[in-house]
Amino acid sequence: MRTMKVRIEVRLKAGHFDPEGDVTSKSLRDLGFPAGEVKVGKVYTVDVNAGSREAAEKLAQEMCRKLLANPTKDDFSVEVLTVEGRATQKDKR
Amino acid sequence: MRTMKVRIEVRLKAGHFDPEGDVTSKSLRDLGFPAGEVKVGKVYTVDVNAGSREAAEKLAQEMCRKLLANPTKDDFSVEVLTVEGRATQKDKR
Amino acid sequence: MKGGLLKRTSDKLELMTLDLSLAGEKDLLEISERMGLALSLDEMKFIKERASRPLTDVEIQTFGQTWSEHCIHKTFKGDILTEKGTVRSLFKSYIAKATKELNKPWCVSVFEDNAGLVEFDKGYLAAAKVETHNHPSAVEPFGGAATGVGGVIRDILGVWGEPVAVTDVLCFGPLSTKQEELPAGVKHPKYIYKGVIAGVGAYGNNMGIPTVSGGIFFDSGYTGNVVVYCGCMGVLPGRLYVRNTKTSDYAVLAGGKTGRDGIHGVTFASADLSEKSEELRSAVQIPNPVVEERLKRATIRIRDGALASGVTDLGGGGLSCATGEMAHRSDLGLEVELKGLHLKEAKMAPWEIWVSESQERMLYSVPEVNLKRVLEIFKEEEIEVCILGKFNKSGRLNVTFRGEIVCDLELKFLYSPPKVKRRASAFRIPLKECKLKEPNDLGEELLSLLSDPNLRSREDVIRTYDHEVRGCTAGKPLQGELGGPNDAAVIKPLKDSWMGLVISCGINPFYEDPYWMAASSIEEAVRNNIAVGGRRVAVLDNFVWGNPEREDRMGALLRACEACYDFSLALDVPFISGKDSLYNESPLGPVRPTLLITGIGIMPDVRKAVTVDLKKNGDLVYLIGFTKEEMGGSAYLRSKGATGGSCPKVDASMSRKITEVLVEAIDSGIIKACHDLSDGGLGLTAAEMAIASGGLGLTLDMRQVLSQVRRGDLLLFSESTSRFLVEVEEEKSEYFERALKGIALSRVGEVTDMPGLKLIDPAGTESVLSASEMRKAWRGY
Amino acid sequence: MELKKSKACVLRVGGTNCDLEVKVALEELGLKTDILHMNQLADGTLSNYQMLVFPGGFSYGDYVRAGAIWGKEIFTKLRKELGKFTDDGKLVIGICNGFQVLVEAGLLPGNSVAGVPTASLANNSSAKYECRWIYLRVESRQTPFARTIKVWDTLWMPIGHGEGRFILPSEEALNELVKENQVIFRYAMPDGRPADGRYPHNPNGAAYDIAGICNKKGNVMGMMPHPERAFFGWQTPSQRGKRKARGDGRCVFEGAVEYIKKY
Ligand SMILES: Nc1ncnc2c1ncn2[C@@H]1O[C@H](COP(=O)(O)OP(=O)(O)O)[C@@H](O)[C@H]1O
Ligand SMILES: [Mg+2]
Repeated sequence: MRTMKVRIEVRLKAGHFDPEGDVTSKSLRDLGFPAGEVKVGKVYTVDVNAGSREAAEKLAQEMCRKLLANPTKDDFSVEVLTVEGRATQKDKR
Repeated sequence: MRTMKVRIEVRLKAGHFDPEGDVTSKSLRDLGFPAGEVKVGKVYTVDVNAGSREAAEKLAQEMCRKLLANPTKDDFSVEVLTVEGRATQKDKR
Repeated sequence: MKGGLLKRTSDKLELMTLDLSLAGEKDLLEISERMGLALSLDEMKFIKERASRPLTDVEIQTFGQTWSEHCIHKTFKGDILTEKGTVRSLFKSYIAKATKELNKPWCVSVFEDNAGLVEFDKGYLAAAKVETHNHPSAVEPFGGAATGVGGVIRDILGVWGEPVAVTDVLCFGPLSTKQEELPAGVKHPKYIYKGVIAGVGAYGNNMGIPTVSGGIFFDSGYTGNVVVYCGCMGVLPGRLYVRNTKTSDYAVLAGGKTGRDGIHGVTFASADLSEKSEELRSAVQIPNPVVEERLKRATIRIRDGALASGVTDLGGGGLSCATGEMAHRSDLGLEVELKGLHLKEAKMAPWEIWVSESQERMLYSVPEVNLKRVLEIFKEEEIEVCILGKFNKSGRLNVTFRGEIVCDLELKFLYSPPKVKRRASAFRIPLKECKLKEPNDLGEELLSLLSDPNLRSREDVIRTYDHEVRGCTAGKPLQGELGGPNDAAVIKPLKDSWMGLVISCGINPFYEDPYWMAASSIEEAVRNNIAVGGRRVAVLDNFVWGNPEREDRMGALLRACEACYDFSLALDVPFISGKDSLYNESPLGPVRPTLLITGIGIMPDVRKAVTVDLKKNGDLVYLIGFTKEEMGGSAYLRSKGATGGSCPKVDASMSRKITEVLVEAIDSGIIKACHDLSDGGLGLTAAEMAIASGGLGLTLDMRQVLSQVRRGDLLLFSESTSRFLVEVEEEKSEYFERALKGIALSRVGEVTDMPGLKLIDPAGTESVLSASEMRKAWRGY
Repeated sequence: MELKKSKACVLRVGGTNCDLEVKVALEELGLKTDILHMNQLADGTLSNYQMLVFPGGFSYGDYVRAGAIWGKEIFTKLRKELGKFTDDGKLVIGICNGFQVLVEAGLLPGNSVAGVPTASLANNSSAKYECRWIYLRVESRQTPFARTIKVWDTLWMPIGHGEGRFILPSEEALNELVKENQVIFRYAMPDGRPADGRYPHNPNGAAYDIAGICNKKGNVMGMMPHPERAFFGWQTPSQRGKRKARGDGRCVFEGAVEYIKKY
């Protein structure tokens, strides 16, 4: 068992309107930025205890399904980070 | 001028107390996950109009300074994504 | 499906035409299923027989939406076949009938508009509406609950009301449920609980409307079917209540953009939940309270300027229901062009636009002279707006998209669906004796009840709701310096009047007999209202039931409705509004049949509102009402895992007598503190009063309690209705006792300066519970 | 200036929702008050007013960060005018979301509408929205808003926020704020001692129990608690206060009115 860092990103599925993104985009333009569409999501960096990279990844996906994301409206992606914080594996769904 | 996607990540500076992360960690453990520390941040995917990759990156950094991050507590990082959504450049501070 | 039945008729639009005359029974059912209409074979045949030409998908969807259980309440309006004969419309035979017979002059609009309206003060009306949002909350707890609140707030805006308070009553599966016990598609109660509470809080908080009253219940009967009731109350100047759409008025749609979110919400709400609901993500609605906050401002400004002739919210069925309803209620027709609508996604088919349930939208009818001003107001409030079309005399709903006709229906036909027939079996519950061992330590029993999931403090939830915003909350959910539970919320909505709006609820889903369950819920709503000083109570009914096509569910529903009629009359409280949510079924079975009664009372001076916390050492404590051995479904019995026994019954004439004298006593200022007895009975009520009080406590001498019951635990935890525990100043006690002549009254103890509760059991044995140990049991710290 | 001739302006944007209560409070004290949407502000509108209020609510949904978007809007649209307003010694108060806005605009604890915040109102340490009555200890009378109260008085008021944990970038910044008497209100125990971080007395985990601060000059104040919700006695949760005419929050507005009279 080792402690590994996984990085989980949760965002609204395509097709869902993102009120926060909409307001942020407008504010950026008001500030003079040439900004178009904005989408907002959340990133979690989670320390997990797992036997292997694959196990950590599985756990992270399970965390999304059970708590961090709602499959009816959210997409999520998971990467296992090395200690230095660089990505080594990626999984999207 | 082209429309480019930039990915901006805003998270708490190291050492800053993250109540949302703490609560998330606790909930994960309640659900039986072997989770340790959790940190929560936000990701913005912003469409910007810029002449070059470098210009887009500069703009994104400026967006953080002007709106998306509060220097008292937040760090941010910026990457310019290609059309396919893959990272090509990275900048951390 | 037969060839030629379904055709694409437009080369520009995504529009299909269905020639129902070619459809056999199987085809009709398949169409209903595939198009997500949730219409029965009878209904499909009814359309087929009357349609003189092929119908567009927009038209067929319009039928599906308008004839859904959610929009037209077909079960409540249908024929119920029983052993004893046919009941024509539960609604007319029971709910509305009671109101009609009571014929209160202060009931201004009942069962008609988006919310019930009663007189308030100084020419103002109070508006009230309660809705359920169960299915959406089961699939997406946060968004489902949030949009539930958003939707019911729009109902208040839909009668030109300024929303002043939100309520939420929530029923979940036990939080301790094991994951393994859950079938696929059913989310864990903990996940649902967290999401729902966050959703309710987020919407009210963001809009700046205080969430002031509610309740939370846990039971395995809700594991598969979460129940989310959201209510909203508002006020409006009576003279500005207009509902008078005229020919040539414009139909103006304002608010959020229209998208694919929430397509088929109503048919979804009228169907069973199953594993498939995970995929029904288009039925998920994304809340955006900031838009609704702006919409509220604009609506109130339009009202105050008397600029519109009518208003309604877009809820279930989206445009398809709102437009038809507005035209139909004024005997008009309407022409609509969909082109100008603000869409979230570019490529939506006309029918999707037409039935989308995107949130935060309202429809107004505006006379031409005021149109410019109305548009200006929307602009100032930063609200997107679209002129949909004009009302006319045609009596038809005429919809075009980029000039092409997509829907042309006669409103009379649309609004006269075939009557449904439901069968109800006679409801019988086997009378079981209840055998319970007598416990040796009543104090221990009380402490363990205080920490029961269904009775413990809701502070951790209540504090996440802003119940102080607007600065009008005179009676709070947590009252007294130490935050004891209050019986009803008191709002002071008008600046220049002391009149308070008193909001309470009654709900007893654990009483097995639906008749007495309903009766005691009505009585409880009234009792809670009176306890703080409310009066002239009006009530709202909200049924959450299983599939009405099943005889047993229908039998129970019928029995509950009978009680609604009987006790509305007997307690003199008219129904003014309500709603039913049926088809709450999951792989775990039907929902526990649940009736929420919301009480709306008034009180002349909010400063006289009575609270639960004890006020002065040496004051006397009285129990008003008679205690019977009524343990069936009680919190005590359930905590022991026991069943049987008879559930509490309501003695309506006694209840009325008690409320009358109690109101008088409160007005004359002799009641210093008051708390009604409900779940957990006398024991819990006394404990809660002690918990709420800083530096004071009370003694409770059970030997003094007027009752035939002698066993300590039964006496302490019976849930007999119509009872109150009150604090009265010693000097006033004689006057008080005289005033309550003829009513069961027991002087059970007094207020002491020892924080906590001193119990004296029927044998004379004393036990003492300190305030801090009770607080710890009740709220966890 | 004669009170009759003075006026206060309560500003609002989409999502603001505590504007009306503030107006009721100020008018009760005889100060005429207009509620204006940012869209209704023209050049020079502000100069008609003696006091400006940024009320509570969820401006722009509190997206990005509470108060951030409105704060930046003020920077882009109102920088000059608001600068002049405060330079003239006129009063500005931000309550709850209004406080967050002033911090995001750079007006507090800094001294100008710089657009860059020098402090933060971070999310509550309980990670939850908190609505409760708390005690405040009056720490300084540097601002007119605290002129009618005494240092070390205890006030009882409600809070209602999810992001109210006041933090500064450094220890020095905090010391500076204290030294300059800019800390006006601190969360306290019922007996008036500072809460010292104890939950729920300090409801959000704010550094040094800070609940409200002012600028160096004292004419700009921000506070998380809602004085307008504790203005009348009947608004308090205890029966004892109910029939009294005043709640503890009243003094904040009285201080402002006194100042305007003398202005
Ligand atoms: N079961 C019921 N009991 C009492 N009133 C009801 C019931 N069902 C519907 N009503 C009343 O009928 C009217 C229309 O209801 P509803 O369809 O819920 O409106 P909306 O579409 O605005 O939500 C309302 O005034 C409502 O109170
Ligand atoms: Mg409605």
